[in-house]
Amino acid sequence: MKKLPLSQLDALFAAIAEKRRLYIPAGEAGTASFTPWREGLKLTDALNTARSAKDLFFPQVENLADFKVTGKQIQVIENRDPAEPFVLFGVRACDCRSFDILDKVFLCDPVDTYYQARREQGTVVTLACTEPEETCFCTALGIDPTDPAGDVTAWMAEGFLYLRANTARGEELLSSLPLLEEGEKPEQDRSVFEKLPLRDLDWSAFGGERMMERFNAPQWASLAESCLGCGTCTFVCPTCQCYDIKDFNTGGGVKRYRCWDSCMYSDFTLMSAGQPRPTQLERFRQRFMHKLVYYPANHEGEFGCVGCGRCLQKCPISMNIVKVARALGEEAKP
Amino acid sequence: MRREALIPQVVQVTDIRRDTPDVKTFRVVDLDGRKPFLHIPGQCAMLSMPGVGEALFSITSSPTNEDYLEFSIKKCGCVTDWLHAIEPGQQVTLRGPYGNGFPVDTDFAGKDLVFVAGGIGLAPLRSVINYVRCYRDRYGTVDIVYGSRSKADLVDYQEILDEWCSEPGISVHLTIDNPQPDWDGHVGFVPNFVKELGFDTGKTVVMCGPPIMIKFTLAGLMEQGFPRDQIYTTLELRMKCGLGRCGRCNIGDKYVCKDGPVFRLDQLDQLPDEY
Amino acid sequence: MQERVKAKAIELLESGCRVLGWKAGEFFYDVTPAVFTSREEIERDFVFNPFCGANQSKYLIAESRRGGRVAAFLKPCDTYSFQQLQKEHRILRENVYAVGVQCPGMCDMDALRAAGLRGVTGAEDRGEKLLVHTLRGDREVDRSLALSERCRVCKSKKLLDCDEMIGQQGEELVSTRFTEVERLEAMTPEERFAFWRGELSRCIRCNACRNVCPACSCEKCVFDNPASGAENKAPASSFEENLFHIIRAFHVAGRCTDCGECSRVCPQHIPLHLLNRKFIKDINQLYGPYQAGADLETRPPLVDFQQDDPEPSIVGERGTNP
Amino acid sequence: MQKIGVFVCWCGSNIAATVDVETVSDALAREPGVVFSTNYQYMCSQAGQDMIQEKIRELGLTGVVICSCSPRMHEATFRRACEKAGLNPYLVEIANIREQCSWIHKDKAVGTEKAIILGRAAIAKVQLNAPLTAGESPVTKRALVIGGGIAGIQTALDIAEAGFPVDIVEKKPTIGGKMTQIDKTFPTLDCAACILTPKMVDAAQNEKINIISYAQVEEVAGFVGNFSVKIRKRARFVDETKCTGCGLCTEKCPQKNVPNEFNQGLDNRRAIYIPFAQAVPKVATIDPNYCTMLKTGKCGVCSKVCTAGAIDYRQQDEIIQQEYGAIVAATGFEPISMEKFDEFAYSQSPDVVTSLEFERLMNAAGPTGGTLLRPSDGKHPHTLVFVQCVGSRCDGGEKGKPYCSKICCMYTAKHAMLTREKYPDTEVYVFYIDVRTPGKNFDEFYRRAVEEYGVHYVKGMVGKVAPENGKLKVQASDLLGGRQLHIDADMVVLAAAIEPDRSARPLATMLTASMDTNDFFTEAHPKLRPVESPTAGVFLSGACQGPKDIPETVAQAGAAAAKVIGLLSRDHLTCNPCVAESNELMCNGCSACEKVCPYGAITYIDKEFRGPNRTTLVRRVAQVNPAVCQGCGACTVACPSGAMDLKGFSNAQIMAEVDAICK
Amino acid sequence: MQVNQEFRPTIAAFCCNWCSYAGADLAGTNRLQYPADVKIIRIPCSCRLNPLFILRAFQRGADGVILCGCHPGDCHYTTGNYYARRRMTLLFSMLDYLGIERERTRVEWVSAAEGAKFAETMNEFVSTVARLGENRRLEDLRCKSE
Repeated sequence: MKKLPLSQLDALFAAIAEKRRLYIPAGEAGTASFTPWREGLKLTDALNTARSAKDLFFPQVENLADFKVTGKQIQVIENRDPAEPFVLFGVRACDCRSFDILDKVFLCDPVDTYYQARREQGTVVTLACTEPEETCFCTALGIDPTDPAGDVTAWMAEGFLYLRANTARGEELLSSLPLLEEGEKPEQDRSVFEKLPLRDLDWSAFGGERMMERFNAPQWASLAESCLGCGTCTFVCPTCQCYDIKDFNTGGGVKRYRCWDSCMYSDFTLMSAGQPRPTQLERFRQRFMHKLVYYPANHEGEFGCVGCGRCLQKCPISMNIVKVARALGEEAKP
Repeated sequence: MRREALIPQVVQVTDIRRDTPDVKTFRVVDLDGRKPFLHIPGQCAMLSMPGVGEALFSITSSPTNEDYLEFSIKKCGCVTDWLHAIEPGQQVTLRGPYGNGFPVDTDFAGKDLVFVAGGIGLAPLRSVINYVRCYRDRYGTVDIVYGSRSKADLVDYQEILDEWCSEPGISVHLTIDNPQPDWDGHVGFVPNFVKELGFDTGKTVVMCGPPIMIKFTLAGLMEQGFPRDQIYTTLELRMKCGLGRCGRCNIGDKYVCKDGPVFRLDQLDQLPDEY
Repeated sequence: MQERVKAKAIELLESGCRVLGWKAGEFFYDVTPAVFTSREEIERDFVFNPFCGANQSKYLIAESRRGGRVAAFLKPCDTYSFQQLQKEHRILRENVYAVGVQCPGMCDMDALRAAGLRGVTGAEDRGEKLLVHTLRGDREVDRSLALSERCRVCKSKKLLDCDEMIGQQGEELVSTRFTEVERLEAMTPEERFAFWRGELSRCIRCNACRNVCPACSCEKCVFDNPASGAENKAPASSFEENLFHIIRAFHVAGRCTDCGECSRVCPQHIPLHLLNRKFIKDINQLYGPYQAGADLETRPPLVDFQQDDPEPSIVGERGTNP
Repeated sequence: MQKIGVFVCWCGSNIAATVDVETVSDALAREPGVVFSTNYQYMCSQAGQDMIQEKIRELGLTGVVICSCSPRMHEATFRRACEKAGLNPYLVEIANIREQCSWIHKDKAVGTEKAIILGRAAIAKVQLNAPLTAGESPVTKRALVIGGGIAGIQTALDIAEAGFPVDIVEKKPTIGGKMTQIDKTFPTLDCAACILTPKMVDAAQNEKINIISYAQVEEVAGFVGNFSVKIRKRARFVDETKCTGCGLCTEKCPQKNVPNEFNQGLDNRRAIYIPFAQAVPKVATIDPNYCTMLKTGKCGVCSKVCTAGAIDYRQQDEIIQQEYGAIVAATGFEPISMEKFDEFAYSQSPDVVTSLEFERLMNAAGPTGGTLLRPSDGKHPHTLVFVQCVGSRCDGGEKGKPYCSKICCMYTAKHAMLTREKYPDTEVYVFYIDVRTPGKNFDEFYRRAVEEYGVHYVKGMVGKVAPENGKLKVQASDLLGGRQLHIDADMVVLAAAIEPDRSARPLATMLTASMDTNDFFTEAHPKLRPVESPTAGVFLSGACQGPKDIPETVAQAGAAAAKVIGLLSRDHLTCNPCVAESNELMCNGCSACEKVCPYGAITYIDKEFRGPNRTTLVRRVAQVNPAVCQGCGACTVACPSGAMDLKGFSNAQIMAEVDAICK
Repeated sequence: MQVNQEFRPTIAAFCCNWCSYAGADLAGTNRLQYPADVKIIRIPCSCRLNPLFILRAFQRGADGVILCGCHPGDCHYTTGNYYARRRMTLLFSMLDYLGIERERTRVEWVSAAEGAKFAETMNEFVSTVARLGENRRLEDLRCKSE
């Protein structure tokens, strides 16, 4: 394990940024975001970023390809940005888990090469949590916020930053930073995590096996009734990965984009022939069923939620996965 | 680098045939004049015109055809409107094939097959039917029930008359919704016709057509005592990626574009009713 | 207040109304709008606390068309939206029983978080002060710290068009709500451009501002309609971020009651209300004072005119700081 | 797939000199959808048109772009030509490369480049053009004239003359209007009654004219050619068909103290009355506000004396529903109330009168039998002061009107002259701000008053009139003399401003006709369409459109009639197909479009829609009446949801042009 | 500010059919010159101009947008330009508020008789916009790549 006095954090960032692009969480609580590091940029004092770390691997918008149409001819121009090596510093345990979830979607056959290229170029440095928010519930999903995964795990304690490489890529990063010293991190006081109000959320009602039962639960109606149908929860969620493919005619050619989409939007599944999810109830249900039932059904019981609590903080009507879990979990109890 | 599944290839439309007032069949080959890819009957592919849109269509031609792919497309939206307006020689983009296709070499092998189609629903079935015709000895009896609003709306009518009807071991049963002067065949809706024909419940039924036809045909088949694991149908939902990722065609733990579009009835019973 | 509102909710429910109110959540602040149809539900879940800030009038569009009567509890600012929506024939008034609830200003969890409070698990109202429980112990803060921006510059405590009132009828207030707009107006164009680029570039096009906005009650938004020529789903360029917010503000100009919901719900904390307020301020200055939703009769300023209205060149003539 | 033909015109050398037409037609040939592109010397010539037609037929063109002179010049020509070749005329677009290109640029390269861009924009637009067909609506061959004054009567007579049936709706018991109250007319001084009453009789006797008196319009629905109007005919408690107009009842009626409106309240009439001797229809009317029988159920004198048995105390208002093809508003004017002009002591002294009251005092059929007597003591006045512009030309104040009432100068000159002629012993002063006499023989008339009749015209305003010892102390300024005047007058006559009749505003609302801030009806165009309202099928006659004198009123009445005749002589109306269209699936029913529509072309209906899960939803949605819409497009921008679009200038079309131009 | 001598702005001019388009024609008939950078789009009335079209023009590469309509009071449709006037005033004020150069947008009333005014207006507007340089604050880079 390596260590570095926190006073030298800027020097560390500068050293990393010398060789690769470095992103660190910066900004105020509520709007903090992963920002390309530049001289003087400070680490946020907020627990987490407003948008999740998935942006760096699965950006909101990306230009897939361009087309040029002349007469009856079409030319496809693949002009993806060359993926450059980058370091993502300060990812929390929850967001780090979300990468595993996204990997299972994008890296299965046929591989999404855009996502893959970024994953291969990105080195994830996670940062252990010490000051959770009341909305945190990663511990209820089997995540240890004090020992997150990632290529490198970092802790801040007693004036020092401690770093541990978990992968070869992490090893490579740390070994390229001569300003690090050897050191062992002190034991962390975990008592605050025992006080988290959502630590004991019960997920036993969910999983792939009880699909139809959960699908037909009467509670969906009241859970969904005041949903605005906006995409806030989807877009701040580290595991949501629905997307749309859109063409934009620039006048000189056609640019094809992939952009985030939300299953909460009324036109998400709209077809000229009809609408399989006609009301907000079906759309709302889809989102939660996908995270808590369909995804686990396809991925050995793993939930599509990492307990980051962003949807709890950001939903305009304070409806969220925890309330869904409580309402449906309650019903599932014998 | 590995080829990105979302980037289409450019293909050329070499022939356009008008089947019915609102259905045209498009023949496409790649820029070297060859068939763009191999497929299984029942699979789909994404056709697109940049700037107009991209849409998923079932491949109508049989895998046994080695020269080209064909798509029978009904005019019903932005992309299809555009396609109906083009002329041969136009290039379009294509990616695929997508979906599971019919189990022609496994579950169907050796079975007596009944194909039930309504309107444009013949498009995906035509691929299977021609495949089955090609490997006739691998299957039992073949019955084809096909209905449309009128004679003019029967897709591939000429091919049906010229090739299917004349082939031994294949019984073709055509019907139209309302009587018309130049029609001496059966008149009536497909579900009733299927009932009248009274197929043996040991046969395997493959259905494709408008939801209302599926619904009533199914009710009839259930009445007659067909087991649910002998009935196949295809689903159609909005799709964007074709890869089971964009989230639109997600039903339960299945993605229609990847795990479908062909489902056996007993499989559908396990899924939420969102189609 | 909680008890009076709750008692009224039960009374209205028993008189045959569905009751639109708030349902308690996991915490003291995460209340969710809900329609109550049974006494048990109300007794168990109904809350009315300083965090019930959402403007529920928009729900009444659908609720008033559902058959039967629905009762709603509306704060003064909500009643402006309520009346504006009637003016646009969106709410069927006869199916709504409106209870006006006088409002001391509503609290916003984001305001508390912005004040540096972390892991907040509870709060106790202590008059001027708020005792906040956090994972790391209790802290006492000024209650005003928790007030949402719109409540700090409240424009009116007047309850309009209510069938009944809880609390005293209030008055229109002299508000300082345009101070921030004036501050921006006083900047140079370059500074303003930099300010807005900084703000709008955070937009993730979640559409929360639009979907929560009572004035945005279109059957299909132009931005969702591929045929409109304005369809833009995710902002793929800074232009599209601008386009969405300019056109949205323009579409609600003269109809926006300044309820502030757009800024409340923005997950990226973009001060969207400053766009709407700019229009309101301009309208007031150029065409005479106008408050959307204040009545049912006057013509909204954008479907009205005077022969001697100022020319568009006034924008340049009056300078940056009108 | 589009098959667009592009035709570039040289216009001799007008275009070809500064635009390389060959380059333009070559460049445009490469645009998407273009299958043919050429250039020719004169596209508008027969040979040019023939070529276009030939190519349409030969290539099956689906759209035509002509790069030529302004569409204001030859758009119609080319559209007609294409229509003859079987192409819908609205699939033709013009790129203006003459007025807006070749003529304003000298550099050929610049002109050529711009011409190509303009051509591209037209091609981009024509790609999205839809074939449009002008709709037709039938015309109900009947006109409605609202108001039975000289304007209404003249309009009705002219329309009837052309053979179309006309209804006149008059709110008073008789037609005739203000002119019946006037004594003599300027500048000829012929007797008003002598020229008006024959016209009233003509109207009554014309079998094409139906006079509905004592009635008011209550509801107007429909649109040009197809109005449906509800008229309330008030109960007059006398059967019009039986009453002979003998007048016996009006003599016997015991209720004698009803102010006589015909004489401006200067004398009284009975509760049952005929307004004046030449009234049309000449039938009695019972005033329900004063009739003892109607109020208390006791009396019945009139019923007893009526030999024709025409009295019917139980008569009810009658509702008449009628269809019309055209409507003429002829609601006329009223003098403004003198309430706010207390400085002139109008309310304090009966000897301060308005000009209209003065007319009655001078009229042989008036309360004084035509002898000028002071209302207060019936004595002959010696000093008269006329005050001009009372309430006219007032800036900004709430008291009066900002406009000039136009007729006052002349009638005051007339009054002054007549007074001096009949009573040479009187002193007559006229206080004026300006004397306005633009009219045939008007200035001569005024000068006669001054020069021949010795009327004292004083430029200046009267500051105060104070009744004192039977005299009226008039305090005024003489601006030219630069002094204050004090006159002891016997009578003061106020030239009150005129304003539109109060019934005009509610009527305008019913007609969706627009009004100006003074409640005068606005014209469709102030110069070019002065007798039409912006609402198609609604025409304006007389002072309801603005102050005017009798000959002007009659002229406008005739003009309005001519417009009505023009309309009614058609069996069908062709509508402009470039009209707004509401997409009901997207409409919110918010009413923004309706509010900005100057023609009232937008209405709302509640319509059922299919909701999710087999539910039905009832929504309020806008509908555009294509026969009424003129295609301005105001609604399309007012509509936030984009549900309103304009055919021929759709959002998509304009944006396609924008894209092409800005590329 | 740096003035690029070479820079030619792109100007979209929306003209109402009845007055200003005719005024532009008159400018042509009288051979009054104004820069070719101005391209006219004919609309039935100034009230047909949707703010969306203005933004679209900027997106697609316009450097300035001008609306010409009948003088207030002379609208062919009686009231259209009054609504247009309010809409444009508010929109321009908003663009100004967002820091977009206010000289890039303009409304000018031009009657059918004012050919000279039309040409003058265009000359003046083009030079104003040319001085400002390329539209950078309300551009869509995607449309500029070609």
